[in-house]
Amino acid sequence: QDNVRIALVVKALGIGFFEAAHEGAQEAAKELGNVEVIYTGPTDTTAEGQIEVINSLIAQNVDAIAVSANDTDALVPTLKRAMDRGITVISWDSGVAPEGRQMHLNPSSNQLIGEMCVKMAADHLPEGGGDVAILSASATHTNQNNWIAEMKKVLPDYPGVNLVTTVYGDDLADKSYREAQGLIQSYPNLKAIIAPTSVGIVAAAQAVTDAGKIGEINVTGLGLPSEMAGHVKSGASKSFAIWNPIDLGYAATMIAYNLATGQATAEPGAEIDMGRVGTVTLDENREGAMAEPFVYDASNIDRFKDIF
Amino acid sequence: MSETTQRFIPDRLESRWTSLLKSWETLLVAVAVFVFVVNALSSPYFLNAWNLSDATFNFTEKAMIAMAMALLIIAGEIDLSVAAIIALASTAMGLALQYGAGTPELVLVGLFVGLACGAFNGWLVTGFGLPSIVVTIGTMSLFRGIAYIILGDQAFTGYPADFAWFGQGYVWWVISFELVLFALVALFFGVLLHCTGFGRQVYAIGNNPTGALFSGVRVARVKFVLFLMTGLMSGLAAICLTARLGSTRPSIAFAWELEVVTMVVLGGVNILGGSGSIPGVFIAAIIMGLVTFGFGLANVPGIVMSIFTGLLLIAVIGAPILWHRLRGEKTLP
Amino acid sequence: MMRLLKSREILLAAAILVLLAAIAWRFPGFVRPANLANVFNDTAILIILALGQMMVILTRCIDLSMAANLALCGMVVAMLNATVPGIPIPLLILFGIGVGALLGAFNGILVWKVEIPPIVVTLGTLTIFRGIIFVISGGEWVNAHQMSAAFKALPRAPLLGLPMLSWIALAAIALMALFITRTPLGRAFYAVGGNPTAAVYTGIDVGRTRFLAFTLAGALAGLSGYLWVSRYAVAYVDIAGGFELDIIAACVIGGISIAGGIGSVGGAVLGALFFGVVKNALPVIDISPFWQLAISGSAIILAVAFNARAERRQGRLILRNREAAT
Amino acid sequence: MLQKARTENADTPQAPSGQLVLTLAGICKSFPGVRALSDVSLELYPGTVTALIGENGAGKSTLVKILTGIYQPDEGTIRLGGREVFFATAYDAHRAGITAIHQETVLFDELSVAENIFLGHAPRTRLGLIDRARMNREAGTVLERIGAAIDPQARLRDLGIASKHLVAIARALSVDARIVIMDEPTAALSHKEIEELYELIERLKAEGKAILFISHKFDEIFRIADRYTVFRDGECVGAGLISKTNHDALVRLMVGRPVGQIFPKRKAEIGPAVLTVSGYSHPTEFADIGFELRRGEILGFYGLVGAGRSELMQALFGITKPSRGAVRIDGEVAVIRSPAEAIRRGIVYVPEERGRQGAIAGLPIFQNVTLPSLSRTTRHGFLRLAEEFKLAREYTSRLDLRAASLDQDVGTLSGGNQQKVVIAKWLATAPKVIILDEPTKGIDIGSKAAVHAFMSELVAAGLSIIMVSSEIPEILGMSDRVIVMREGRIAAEFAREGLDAETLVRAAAGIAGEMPPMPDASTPAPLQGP
Ligand SMILES: Nc1ncnc2c1ncn2[C@@H]1O[C@H](COP(=O)(O)OP(=O)(O)OP(=O)(O)O)[C@@H](O)[C@H]1O
Ligand SMILES: Nc1ncnc2c1ncn2[C@@H]1O[C@H](COP(=O)(O)OP(=O)(O)OP(=O)(O)O)[C@@H](O)[C@H]1O
Ligand SMILES: [Mg+2]
Ligand SMILES: [Mg+2]
Repeated sequence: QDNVRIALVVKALGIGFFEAAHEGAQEAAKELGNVEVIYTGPTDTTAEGQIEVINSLIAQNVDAIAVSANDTDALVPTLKRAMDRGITVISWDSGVAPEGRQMHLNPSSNQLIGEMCVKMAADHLPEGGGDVAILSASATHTNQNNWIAEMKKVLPDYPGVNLVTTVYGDDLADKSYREAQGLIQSYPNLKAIIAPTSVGIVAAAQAVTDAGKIGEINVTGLGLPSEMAGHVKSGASKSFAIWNPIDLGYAATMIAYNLATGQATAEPGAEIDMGRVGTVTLDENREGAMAEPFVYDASNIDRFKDIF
Repeated sequence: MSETTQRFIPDRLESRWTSLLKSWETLLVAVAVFVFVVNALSSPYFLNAWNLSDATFNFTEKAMIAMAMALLIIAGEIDLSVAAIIALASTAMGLALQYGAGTPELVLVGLFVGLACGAFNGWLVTGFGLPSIVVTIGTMSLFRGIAYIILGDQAFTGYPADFAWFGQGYVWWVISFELVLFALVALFFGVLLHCTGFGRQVYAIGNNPTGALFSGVRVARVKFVLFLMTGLMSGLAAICLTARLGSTRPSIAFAWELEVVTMVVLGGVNILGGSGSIPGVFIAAIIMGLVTFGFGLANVPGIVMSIFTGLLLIAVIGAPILWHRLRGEKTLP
Repeated sequence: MMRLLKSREILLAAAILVLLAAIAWRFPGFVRPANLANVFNDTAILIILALGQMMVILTRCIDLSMAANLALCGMVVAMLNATVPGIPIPLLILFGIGVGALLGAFNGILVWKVEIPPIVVTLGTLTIFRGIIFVISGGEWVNAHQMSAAFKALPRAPLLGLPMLSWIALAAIALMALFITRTPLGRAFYAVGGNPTAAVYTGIDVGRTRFLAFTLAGALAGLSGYLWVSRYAVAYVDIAGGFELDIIAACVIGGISIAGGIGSVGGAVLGALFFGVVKNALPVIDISPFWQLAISGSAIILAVAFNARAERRQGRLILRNREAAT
Repeated sequence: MLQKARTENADTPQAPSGQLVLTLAGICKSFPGVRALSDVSLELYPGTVTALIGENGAGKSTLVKILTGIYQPDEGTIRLGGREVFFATAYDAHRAGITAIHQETVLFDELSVAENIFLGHAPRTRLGLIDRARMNREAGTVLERIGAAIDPQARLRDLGIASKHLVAIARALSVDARIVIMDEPTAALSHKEIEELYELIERLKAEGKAILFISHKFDEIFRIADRYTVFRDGECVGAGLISKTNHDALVRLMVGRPVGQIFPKRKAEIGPAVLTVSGYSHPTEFADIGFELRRGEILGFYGLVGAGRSELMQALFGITKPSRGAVRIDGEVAVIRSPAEAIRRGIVYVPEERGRQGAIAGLPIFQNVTLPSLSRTTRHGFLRLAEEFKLAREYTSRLDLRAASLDQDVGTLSGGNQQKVVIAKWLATAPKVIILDEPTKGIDIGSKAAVHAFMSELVAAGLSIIMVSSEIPEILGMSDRVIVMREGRIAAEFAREGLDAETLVRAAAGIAGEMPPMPDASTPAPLQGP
């Protein structure tokens, strides 16, 4: 039997999170046996770059494309063409508009992530609450924006949390650092920075450390244990969350395989098998969530920091 | 000792065919053929009409801009704001869409914003005598900055279906609209540069702007027109790209300016102005398209690919110079 | 003529002061000495890079690969530190400088011996260097926890109230000023950029001078590479992406003529500071981040127009006794 | 460090039979398509001025570049004091004691005068840094030596063109050289400075230097040279003692044929006014200019270098904007805002700075010629190459251009031949008024005669010419009327009859005969422009 070729297209090569997802995909491939994983992506996080990559995947006539999109809408025409040529297309992590994919796998539900971020910030606020700011990645990243929207939805439940502003670090270490610095200076009452991005959270923690504000300002959000271990130990970050990217890559590959081989169809209400991770149930937008985000703090960081 | 010193001066020392054979374009064609053959041998998916057609989408928009940019660089100027113009034009089209514009209006808006940006660049450069490389580094931030101010973290989507044809439509079989448009653009600029008095003036300006001015060339006006045309082509590229993506983000076409310049330089245009040809840039665009596509088929990461693009650039520009050197033709300061 | 020479820098310094005053009006905290020191510290790397770029531009060249060079050197020292934490930091810095100089020399050799236009060379090496980072790192990041404490501590270590990073920048400024104004090579940069043909006639090897400018600029980029990764405590392929244009913008704002032969250390430093103040002030005075790009773009255009005005030749003034002109 | 009179080897110039300083033998040098020098030999003696003469493109400057290490010969040997040497770079030649004032300016606008003089061999402090104080002091000494009142600390860009030339001369003399080469050193200097240069050469001779002097001006060759060498088409066609030859013989050697009348002014019918200028002023460069140019007339403009003649002409041509005044062409008021407009109105300008303003190096000859006439060689905007070649051939052959082919890059022509291309370019536009700014500067005697003959032909055909020139014989020989400018104003106007050189010089320098201050700013220029 021919190999099933599944392309895992990521936002950009070289990002630790996606490397971990790749690992998960390899694990799934090994488990399935007849799967070849093509791990690819553009040099920088642009939609145009991803389109080029996808074009060449279409040309190679792969069996499935699983993409974490740099842009919800821009990829749609290209992915449509891929589907027209009989290629299974799903998105994971960062989604594509419904007409551009068969289904979307959220790492976790947006709502859960948003809630978790605000909760982590609120948990460590001093008595009487304080100012909280969000340091996001690029203003164009779908998932970031969804999470921020969810955060704003749950704010009324946390009266102590006073959200003052949202700034963008573009997933660049230096820009995020400078933005965090600006926040620290502009808001003397700032008590927490929520950075739902693995680049931003590290930069913000570094900025807080350099400003000598450890203990005063808590950095939280989404990050990788390996990158955050030092900051958790120093106290710059009391806690942060992330889902397991290895599981995410694994699950995306499993789903892509099942759809490509006709073992499942992506339609509202369908339940699709994700191997060891369980099953995902699709909603009316053909979206499903993999799992709850997991919180890391001083108590468990050492266990995970060498894994991803 | 001969009494009459009136000597006959021939028009040319070598025939036009000989000089054509020795030209840069010939070298480029050879490189293109080489890349084509290597690709065809190394990937079973390469020789497929649809795949080749898809591959053209990777470069047509940039190449359209490169045509106008070639003229601009030959005239001794440069425009680094082209990608930002795309972003601004695309944003303007999105805005127009919000106000209920149809496809014809969208196209007009895209072209007009491109023209306006080009005019702004041209005005700064010719009106104030500022160096274009610096001016356009500034307008590059300014234009894209305006797009960010308008759009922020939003996107414009929902372009009409017939608008999508500009970026996704096919004119005949596998021949896409973009490819045809690119060919027409190339033809236009090729004729303009090589067959008209305007083109001659462009060369004159690139070789010696003061001398051209003293020869009655309206230097500022020619340069202004070139900036306008580069802006217009960026507007055109914005239409195609927006139609192809079906959406607008302020980060659209990010960092394309350097790729466009690379294409022009690879095409044998002297970055310092004064020489170069449209056929050269045309072939260079195709080479870059083939190389990217070939590497893409082998799933080589884009960044590793960029090592080869960089090396190709240096090798293609450096090799002839070294070759002349080895033949003992020392270039003089 | 001393006045003429200085005027450009004084104008720029005045512009920066006006800018600071304007910011102080909205946000008094910004002009506290501590914060200004902070801004300087934040601009230190840009200053060092601008000094390197200045040399290159003076010789009528341009180096688009400085940011990529920085990133590559930063990655190399970070990886070295992560794998062999025992290497003393000064040695590591020297190594970074050496790698940077080597990369700069590669640019320089292509400009000198192969005579490819500098913008083409560095357009090529810009992508090559980034690619090499990807190849040697396998695309992986070097994170804060992988770096040794000493590695991260150096730029932050305070000395007389200023962090080392600022002191390094100050030292670079002082050495560069001496080098540019008082050594034959420094003057040769001006000669080569001002009139390359004439430079050949005076026995200056134009290519070799450019080569040296590129090498020295590379060395400074190497130094900045270490400073960058230790300051931000992270190294990956894309660090300082797009920074090459910022460096050039800083130089140009500082009145260094892109056509070569004109410029000064003071100008480069002020240009970088101007850029640094603008970039730093925006988030601080709470202007929407979406306005940042447009504002810094306008600042570049204004500064350049302003500079060109100041520099415009005032004609030859043949009519000196103007009272008779009526 | 500077020249002390080195009496020990100062042979008397009258007896150059002493030891040879420099011998060139069998030197060959080719450029793509051109054999610039073939089998050339040359000898230089101490305390002797050897004049090197030849038509434009004869290879004189090429030889200078070989002697100074800028080019390397393809074949042949250079012997210095009997020892064979090879100069790989300009620095080698410099160290061997050869210094040169090149035809092109070898100077740097952004550096100070002292730095310009000492670039490459500046005095150092013990730390290896440049010793500025000493450098300025020594620069002052050298400048004084050549009689130039220039502040060594001034920035070069603030100097006038003549002062710049003096700096170039000072630079050449700042080293203790055995051999001094001067490639057309007087081309940009005014009367007074030329006289001073001659005195300087006398002093150098007395010090025992060997001097190679290149010039197209025969009067100065006969005045200062002891020996001569003549080049024609890259070959050495004669050499000897100046005292044993005469003007005509040299010219014949140089050109290969006798040259006709030098100023063949034909009587042309002077018609009505073609160009009338009145109250023409510029904020800073010239004021109250008024004159009339008539059909068939050659109007000479004389003045010291920097008197503002070129500025005035460039304003008439639409390059610079005047502030006041009116221009009438054929009685009609004409507002000329750009060169393109001037050309359309029939006024053309042959600029003074050939390299920068005239020829467009990088474009072939024929494209240079047709550039201002593109409207005639194109149809509906499209180029017609055949027409272009025809037009280019017609005008370049009338000027006896020397070139390998019409699509040769103009940049590879010698200075004189470039000038011919520039003149041809303007004639091809069929103008009414031609403004010639220093039309024969740096042009060899044969071509000069050709240009002059051509001017006569043109006026006979009904054109009008304004000729800006700093050469008195040319002004006297060619003009119907002469206007003298001084410091941006018209100082005097003369009819041709009975005009003599002394009157001209006095008018240009100021009535009382005392020399005016140097018109350039060796004092700091005021900060504020217009
Ligand atoms: N760099 C070059 N490339 C090609 N040809 C050259 C170059 N330099 C000089 N030539 C050619 O060599 C010949 C000699 O030129 P050269 O400049 O030595 O003449 P010259 O005697 O100094 O003339 P002039 O009196 O006009 O200054 C000319 O035919 C010229 O076109
Ligand atoms: N200080 C200077 N710096 C640069 N260029 C100069 C300077 N002085 C004169 N020139 C150039 O030399 C030319 C002579 O200028 P101008 O019209 O003032 O004098 P002129 O009377 O025509 O003298 P001449 O033609 O004899 O040099 C101008 O074209 C000008 O560009
Ligand atoms: Mg010469
Ligand atoms: Mg003049």
